[in-house]
Amino acid sequence: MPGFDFTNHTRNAALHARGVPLPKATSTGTTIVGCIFDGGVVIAADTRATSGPIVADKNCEKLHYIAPQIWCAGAGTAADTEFTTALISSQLELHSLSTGRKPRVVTCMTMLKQHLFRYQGHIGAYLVVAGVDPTGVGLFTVHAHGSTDKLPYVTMGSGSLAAMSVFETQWKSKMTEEEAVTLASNAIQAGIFNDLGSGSNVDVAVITKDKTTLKRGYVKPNERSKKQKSYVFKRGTTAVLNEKVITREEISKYVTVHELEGGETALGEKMDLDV
Amino acid sequence: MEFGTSGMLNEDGIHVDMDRLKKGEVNLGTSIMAINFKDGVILGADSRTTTGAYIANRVTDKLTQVHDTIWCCRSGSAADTQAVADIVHYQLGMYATANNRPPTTQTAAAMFQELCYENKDRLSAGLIIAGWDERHGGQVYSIPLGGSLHKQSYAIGGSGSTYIYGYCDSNWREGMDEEAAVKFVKGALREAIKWDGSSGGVIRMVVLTQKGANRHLYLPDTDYAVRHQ
Amino acid sequence: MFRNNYDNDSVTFSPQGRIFQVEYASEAVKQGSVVVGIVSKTHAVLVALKRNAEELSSYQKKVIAIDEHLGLALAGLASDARVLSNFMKQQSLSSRLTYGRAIPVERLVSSIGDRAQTNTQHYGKRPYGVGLLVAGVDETGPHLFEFQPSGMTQEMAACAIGARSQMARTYLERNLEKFGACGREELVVHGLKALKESLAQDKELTVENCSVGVVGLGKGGKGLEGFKLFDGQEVKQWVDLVAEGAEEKEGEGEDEGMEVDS
Amino acid sequence: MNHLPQAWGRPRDDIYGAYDSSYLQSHGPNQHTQQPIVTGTSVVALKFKDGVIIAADNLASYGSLARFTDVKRLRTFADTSVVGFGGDVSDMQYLDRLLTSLDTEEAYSSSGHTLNAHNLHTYLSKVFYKRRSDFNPLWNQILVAGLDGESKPFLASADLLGTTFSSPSLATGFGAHLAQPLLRKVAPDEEAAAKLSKEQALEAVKESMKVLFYRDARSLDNYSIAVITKDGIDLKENEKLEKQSWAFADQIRGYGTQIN
Amino acid sequence: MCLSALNPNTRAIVPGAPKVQQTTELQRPLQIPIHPQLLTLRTSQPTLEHHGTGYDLTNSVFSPDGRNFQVEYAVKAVENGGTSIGIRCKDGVVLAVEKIITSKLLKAGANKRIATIDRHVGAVSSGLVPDGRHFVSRARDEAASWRSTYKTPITTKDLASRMGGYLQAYTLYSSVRPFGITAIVAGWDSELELPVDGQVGSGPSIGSGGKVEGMTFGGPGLYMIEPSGMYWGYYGAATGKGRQTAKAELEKLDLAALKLSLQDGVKEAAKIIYVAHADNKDKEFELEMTWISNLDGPTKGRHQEVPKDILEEAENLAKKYLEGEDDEETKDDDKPAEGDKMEE
Repeated sequence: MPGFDFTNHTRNAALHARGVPLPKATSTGTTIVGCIFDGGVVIAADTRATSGPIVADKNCEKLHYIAPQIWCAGAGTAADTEFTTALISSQLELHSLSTGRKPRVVTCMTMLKQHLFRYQGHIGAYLVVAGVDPTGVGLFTVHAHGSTDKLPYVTMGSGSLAAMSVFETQWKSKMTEEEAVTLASNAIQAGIFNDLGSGSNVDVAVITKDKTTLKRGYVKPNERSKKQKSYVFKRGTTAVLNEKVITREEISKYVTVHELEGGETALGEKMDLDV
Repeated sequence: MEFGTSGMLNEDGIHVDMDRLKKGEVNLGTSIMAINFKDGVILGADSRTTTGAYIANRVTDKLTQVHDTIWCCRSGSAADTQAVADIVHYQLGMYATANNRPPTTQTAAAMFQELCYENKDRLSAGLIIAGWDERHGGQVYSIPLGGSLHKQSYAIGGSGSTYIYGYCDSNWREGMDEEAAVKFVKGALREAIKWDGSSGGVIRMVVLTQKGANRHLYLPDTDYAVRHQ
Repeated sequence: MFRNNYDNDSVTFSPQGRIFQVEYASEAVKQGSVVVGIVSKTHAVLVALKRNAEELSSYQKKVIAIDEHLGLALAGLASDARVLSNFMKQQSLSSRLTYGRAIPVERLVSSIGDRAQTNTQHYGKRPYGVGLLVAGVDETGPHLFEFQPSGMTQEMAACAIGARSQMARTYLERNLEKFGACGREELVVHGLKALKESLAQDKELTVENCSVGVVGLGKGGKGLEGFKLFDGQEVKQWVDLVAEGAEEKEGEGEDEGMEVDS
Repeated sequence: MNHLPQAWGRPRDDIYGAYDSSYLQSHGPNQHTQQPIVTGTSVVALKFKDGVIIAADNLASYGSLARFTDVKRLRTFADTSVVGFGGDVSDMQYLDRLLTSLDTEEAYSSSGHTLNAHNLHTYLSKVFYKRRSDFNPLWNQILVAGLDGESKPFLASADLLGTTFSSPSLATGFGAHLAQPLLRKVAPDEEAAAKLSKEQALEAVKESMKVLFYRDARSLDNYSIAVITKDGIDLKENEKLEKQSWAFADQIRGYGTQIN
Repeated sequence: MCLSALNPNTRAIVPGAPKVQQTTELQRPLQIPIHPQLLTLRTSQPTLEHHGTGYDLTNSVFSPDGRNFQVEYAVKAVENGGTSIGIRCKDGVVLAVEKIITSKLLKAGANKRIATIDRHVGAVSSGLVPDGRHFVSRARDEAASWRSTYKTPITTKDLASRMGGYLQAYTLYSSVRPFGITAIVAGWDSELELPVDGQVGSGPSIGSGGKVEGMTFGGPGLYMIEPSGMYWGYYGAATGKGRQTAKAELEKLDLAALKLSLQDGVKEAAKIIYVAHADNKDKEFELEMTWISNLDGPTKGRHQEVPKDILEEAENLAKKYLEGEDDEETKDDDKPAEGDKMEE
């Protein structure tokens, strides 16, 4: 059976009422943006995944493939954005195959909103949908409850306010591809530097009539630089207070020691290889 | 369901919980209206969409077409009203092909009303339906939260409407010409935008007459004086 | 011998537009013992001739009370009648529960008519093999309805169905004018007389083989005299009245004279 | 770790036990968390010698907002009965359509069977009770006025819980508190009601509507009133309250000792 | 929402229908196709070759020449039924039926054959009476379902379309038989603006703005639905035993000019039933008539029985007319008339 399992909802609510803390789904504080330019559309995202106060992944991918010319940037619950986009991608491809036409951005957006509306916001996917199809360029936002907006520049996620302020001051119509990529990247960086939930690098996808270019790590403003100092302690830093040598013979008093055949390694060592 | 449950019918009247949004939902804290005039109807709306105090969209189009000359104004949850409008859009398209004639505004109103009434515990949608059809000319229907259906000469809705009941009541005249009617709608929406924090942005209008649908757009930076569309 | 093939089921029309299976079902009604119904301005009565399987067995049930304001008499397959009467009882009760109103007789009869029609239009079903006379009183006064296997229902002034019922009908037609003004006693007597016409030669009416059902307006045309079924000794009062030799002489001659050209 | 896609997002069988899909068959309770939204206030009615008078104002409120001022809350049925609705307007409209279809069905046969007010009240009370038993009540209080099977005046109430009452005078909502005392004074029992003239009854009902306008914050001075007798229904839907008393405000200065 | 199943536009033309169609006076030039005279092809007895070949034993089966015999046999059942007619007048519609008195014991004046479908629509049928009741019951359901979906009364045309679809479905399966009736559906679609059922409020006091000048809506509707599921719009419709005579009479009225008033229509309807019955004189009959007027007329847009006094007046006129005809015949030729009398 497809779908979600809400059987434990009541139980969890009861546990919560008794003071048991509920586990939190990985909600990625995120900055995602999209922006139309003359001849195409660009979307961008940061690469930080958080789990509470912990940075769970420093270089995750928030730009999701839907179709060759349609991509999605996702914010909200990581698993939900991942699986929702994968599901719609699959359905859209089947639809495309059965109609023998290229998939359209509005189709993708409509499928997403109807899917999300059905789950009344329980699927925490907040998406920016962008693409180019035979009808032209499309850019939409889709909220978890199923509402959509159509705009020339959009932002979402916890860093959306920071990113929006960049767009609201610097966006102009009929930009070139380069201008748009830079603007989107700047908007994401505003999120990275001003929003605690966003961080690491800038991923960018540029979609035009002819091709899609995914620029993974387009900007890496947070590269780990070489440490200016070595923190390795020199030999002898720790003083030796006394010394005692125990021979094999002495050990035999307490345990039985077998000699191994030549070339054979201990089982435990094999297992340890991965460590 | 995360709706408030404070609505009660008590001896001393009815307390209605007006905030029926689900957690984190996008809200069309809104000013919408539709009026009858000499040649048909005019729909009008602001363009602000909010999540909490943040304006998620400042150029929203809350005037939604469900058939050629039948439109609606949406207020309440963006997701709910979009879903309802999409369904009615589909049904009216089916009606037109199945019966070989365009639906009337009444048909649309009846369909909206049925959806809003039967799903009243799941939806937060306040809609105004306005349309022009050959048989009835222009008509305005209001469907407030519970899903009742009211025929009106003009209808106002959304959070901003509470500030303009007085304005509308004193300035309303029946059978206005288009110019006066546009002025009335614009005047009312300007007041609503001025006093309601959840309303703002541009003023959009759609004029529906025998000639079809005609859009108007007025921008705040030109003091809503110039028509841009 | 050529037998046509149009009579195997109820979903086949003959080239003449007839449905033989339905007509055959009507024959089943004629196998049943005769029942008579008459209605006046104030009353509706049902009288029925009961048969017993053999000397020592009990007699059939021919008259069924449905609700306080109506009952029916049947001719044909009794088990089909039971199905229909149970349905009618449900409908009557439902009307009383939902509206606090006795169901109008016509509406009830139509509902079984519609049910029966369905059986004549779908493969795998058979028409009901029973005819009914339904007598009842509602807001618009006393009524008598005839129900046939085809689903046909008709309001009658008087009616007889079942074996040899033509004789009874002839009696009813001859006396039709008189019924309207009859009181309940006269109406029952007319019913029994009609019944008697249909008896086989060696039979006569007895308290064992007669059932009478009466329903009518209350005293002075107000209120209701609920449907009551009379059996056994309860019908003696009327059976004696129509017994051989007890009949009034007057009018008999006229009737006899009338009969000539029929 | 099972890497097969169908196991994605599912608890691991080896740790949490086999996946329990029993929930797919069972359903939790259905919830109808509802409340009246657009509402009408009181309905008042009074029996008299030849029939019944029933009245309700023309307002539909939205919380404290007087949202719609042209809402007719009296509905005729089959030219013999009138139903007055208080409470939720959308449910009133639902019932209105229900009664329209009932009326259409009744008119199928031309033989003169009609549902009288008593039948109608029985029916509506069953509808209310059914809905509240489904935990999905119709949020109304109604009065049914008309004539019963014996052409005697009939008046009864039914509400969202399926509760029914009958009395020579009835009022719903605020009317129960403000109008009933007045009406009971005029018609304390059936005998008294049977002696009331139409004029006396009209006077009492109009007086009640006035008091309700004075003291019910969700009321309007525009109202509908119907008189039901053997001769039919006289329904007026746009009446204005007359002879109101406000001039004494002139005498009121301050709240205690103030003179000017 | 399931509109497609009974959608008039997607419904296939019934197999066995004639390809060549002629027009008669009675047809209405509407959106729907034009009606031919009742067709010899459809109503004729199957030729001998077809007897016993088995193609006529089962519904939904085509014979080698593309006919569905069971549907044709159903038409036979119609042709044996009492005559029903409908007349579309300028301000209303009349329905009339010749009710053959099958028994003296029937209660006079009871057993109505013309039924109310919705407040503004009536229907009558010729053929198997219980099938007619089935038709009526379904038509009521269709009207109610339309009302609950669109919250407005169904138009006569839409009802005819839906019922056409319903009857057609009964020609498709071997598990059912076609309806043994031809039904006439008559209605008055309101010429005024109707509210949405249940709405409150009334809009501008001066009426809606932007109404198109000079356009009229609503009006009388008259449709006849055959066992095959085909239906046509008519100015004057007739079916049942006396249909040929009735049609001849209807055609004399020049109904297409839409000049006949409802009051006169009632008289004509009574006359036509009496004339059509003249071929069937040995049986007694009762005349039943209903009408639907416009909103200003006597029924205010509702389907009602024609009041007793008007009905009687119309019957008297009809009888007088017939006597007049008889007189003329008598003048022409005395002897056959006498012969007729002898036979009675």
